[in-house]
Amino acid sequence: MINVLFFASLREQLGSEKLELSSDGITDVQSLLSALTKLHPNYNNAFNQSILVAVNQEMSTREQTLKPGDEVAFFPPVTGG
Amino acid sequence: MINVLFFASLREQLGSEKLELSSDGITDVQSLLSALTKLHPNYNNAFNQSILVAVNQEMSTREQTLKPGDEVAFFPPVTGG
Amino acid sequence: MLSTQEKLRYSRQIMLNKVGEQGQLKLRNATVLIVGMGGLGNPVALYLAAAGVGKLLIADGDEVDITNLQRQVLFSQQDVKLNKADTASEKLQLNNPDVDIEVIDEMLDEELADYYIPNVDLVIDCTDNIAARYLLNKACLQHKKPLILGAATGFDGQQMVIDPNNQESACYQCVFPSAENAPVNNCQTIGILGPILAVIGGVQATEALKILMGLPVKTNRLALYDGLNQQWQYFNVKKQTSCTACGHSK
Amino acid sequence: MLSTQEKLRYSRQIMLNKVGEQGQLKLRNATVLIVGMGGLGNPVALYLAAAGVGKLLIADGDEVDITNLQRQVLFSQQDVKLNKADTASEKLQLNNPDVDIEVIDEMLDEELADYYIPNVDLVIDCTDNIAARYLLNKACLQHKKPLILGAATGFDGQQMVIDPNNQESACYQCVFPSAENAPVNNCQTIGILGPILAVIGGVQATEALKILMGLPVKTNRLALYDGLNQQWQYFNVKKQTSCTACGHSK
Repeated sequence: MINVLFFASLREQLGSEKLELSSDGITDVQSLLSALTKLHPNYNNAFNQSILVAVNQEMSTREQTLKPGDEVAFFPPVTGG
Repeated sequence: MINVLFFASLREQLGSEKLELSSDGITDVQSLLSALTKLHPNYNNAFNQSILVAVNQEMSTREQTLKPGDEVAFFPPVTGG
Repeated sequence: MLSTQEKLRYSRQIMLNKVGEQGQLKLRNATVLIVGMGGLGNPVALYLAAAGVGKLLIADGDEVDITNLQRQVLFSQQDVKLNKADTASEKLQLNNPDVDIEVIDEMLDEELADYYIPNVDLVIDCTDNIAARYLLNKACLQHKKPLILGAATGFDGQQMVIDPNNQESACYQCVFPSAENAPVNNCQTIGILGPILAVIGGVQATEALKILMGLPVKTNRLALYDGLNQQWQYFNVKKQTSCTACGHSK
Repeated sequence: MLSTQEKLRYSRQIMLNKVGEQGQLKLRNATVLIVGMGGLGNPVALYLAAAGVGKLLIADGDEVDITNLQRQVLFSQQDVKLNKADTASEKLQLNNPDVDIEVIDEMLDEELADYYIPNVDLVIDCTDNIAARYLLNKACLQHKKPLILGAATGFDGQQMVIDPNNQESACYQCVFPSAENAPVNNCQTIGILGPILAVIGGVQATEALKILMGLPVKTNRLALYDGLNQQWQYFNVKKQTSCTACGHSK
């Protein structure tokens, strides 16, 4: 399983705080995003924005490889002030 | 083992953030405090103040029973403003 | 209805989904009691007045002292010896003339609490001692008003929300049960780094606006801020049936 | 040496073990550049001025707008159309006449950054757009000055400290590598709840005072504040060797 977390305004936008996803066929963050979009087509808009990703509490990229048990957190960049 | 954490000004005062202690003979928070004071006599002053305790992230009292693997956090009450 | 001027002035919060014109109207129709106009009361009052909360009652019996100026950003040298609530009121009113500000220029005792609290929507605890905190806790339980606690000394802060309308909500005395070895640690005795107060006061003001607009807030949780380590910790708090303030044995 | 007056005025922070008279002297001898005098710049400047930082350079080319007043607590209705840095300077000076305040009444471009940054002890990023943040990041890397990032929109905030004197410290572009799909999300476009800025600005000011006094601060960590959920999350950030700003390939 992959543990997926959504933080801050992304959580609000998706109406979801966390979900578990089978790790079958998920090799990296990019393929996780594809799997999530297939499950929830309405996530598509959110993922097309600029979003940040952390794997096991460490900032990562969409190319980051994943293994079962990983925790993947998504959240928006904040640039205002 | 019991995992002991010190937060906020108590961490500064004791010069320690966390430590592990054998759970032998430790039945509750009060007995943990006694064991800590035996190990580190200089902790005595700090523990004689009013301090708050949380066991496994839940606010508790000195009467709270403990079991191996418990996380016990100590920190000072803050009342200023 | 909001005026055109109000829609413009508050547009940056009205445009938030969770606020909207309905949220702004709720703020305009709200009355909030801020107890203490010192280190915490200053930022709390500044941000609630700016946000357009309709009526603010601000209570403090103290005078501005030179040693306050390092952290109480509403005050300056020429305010020394003036009453804090009075002085704050003038500046807040200048910042936002829309807000109705009522000054209570004395320490809130039980009688004053019982007089004012029934008419407010929520109370914000910006006091600096445990006796005042017990008193406010008791009064808010009695009059069933949400209470937003904040506290700070040194590099540390604590924050908690109490909702007496929720049967399961823990109260202040559930966390701090004994007045016997109550700490006398305040900013006068052990000092404080000023901006810790902006952090805690900012959290209190955020929770206040959320409650006034009907958004959910977390109760039964003590939040601990360690500014030296720049880290928050969160602890669950259960309502204590043995609590002498809110439990069965009260 | 601190004067008797200074010892009194700053006594509540001098009495902290981690501050003391030595810490206060370090603050008095320090120069800080605050870039942006909007929602974040306001509380940052208020608390640094109150704490007795010797010299503040405050940079902003914008005029006060009516829509700012919901969150920019240094300003009031009669300040509309006036330059923000100018207006803030007057009020800060009134709060603490000891502080030397220099106004930069324009947007900090590369040239101005290269002119001012070499002479400051640290830079605080209170800007509202990613282009300004990239620029400050680059300039601070070049001149080896600590940079304290803060950002906020909606109910959310982010904070990070960059220390170019530490070879392992990640920079802003290590976290936000691509300007291609850079967000244009600022307070104008998606709104903001005011007190979120007090929280983030308070953290920035706390980190600034700690750095100036020689206390350790955390780098390589992005802190995320979710005000709606009242929760902080922390993420480790590794310096990216491929970073075009601070890595080998720069």
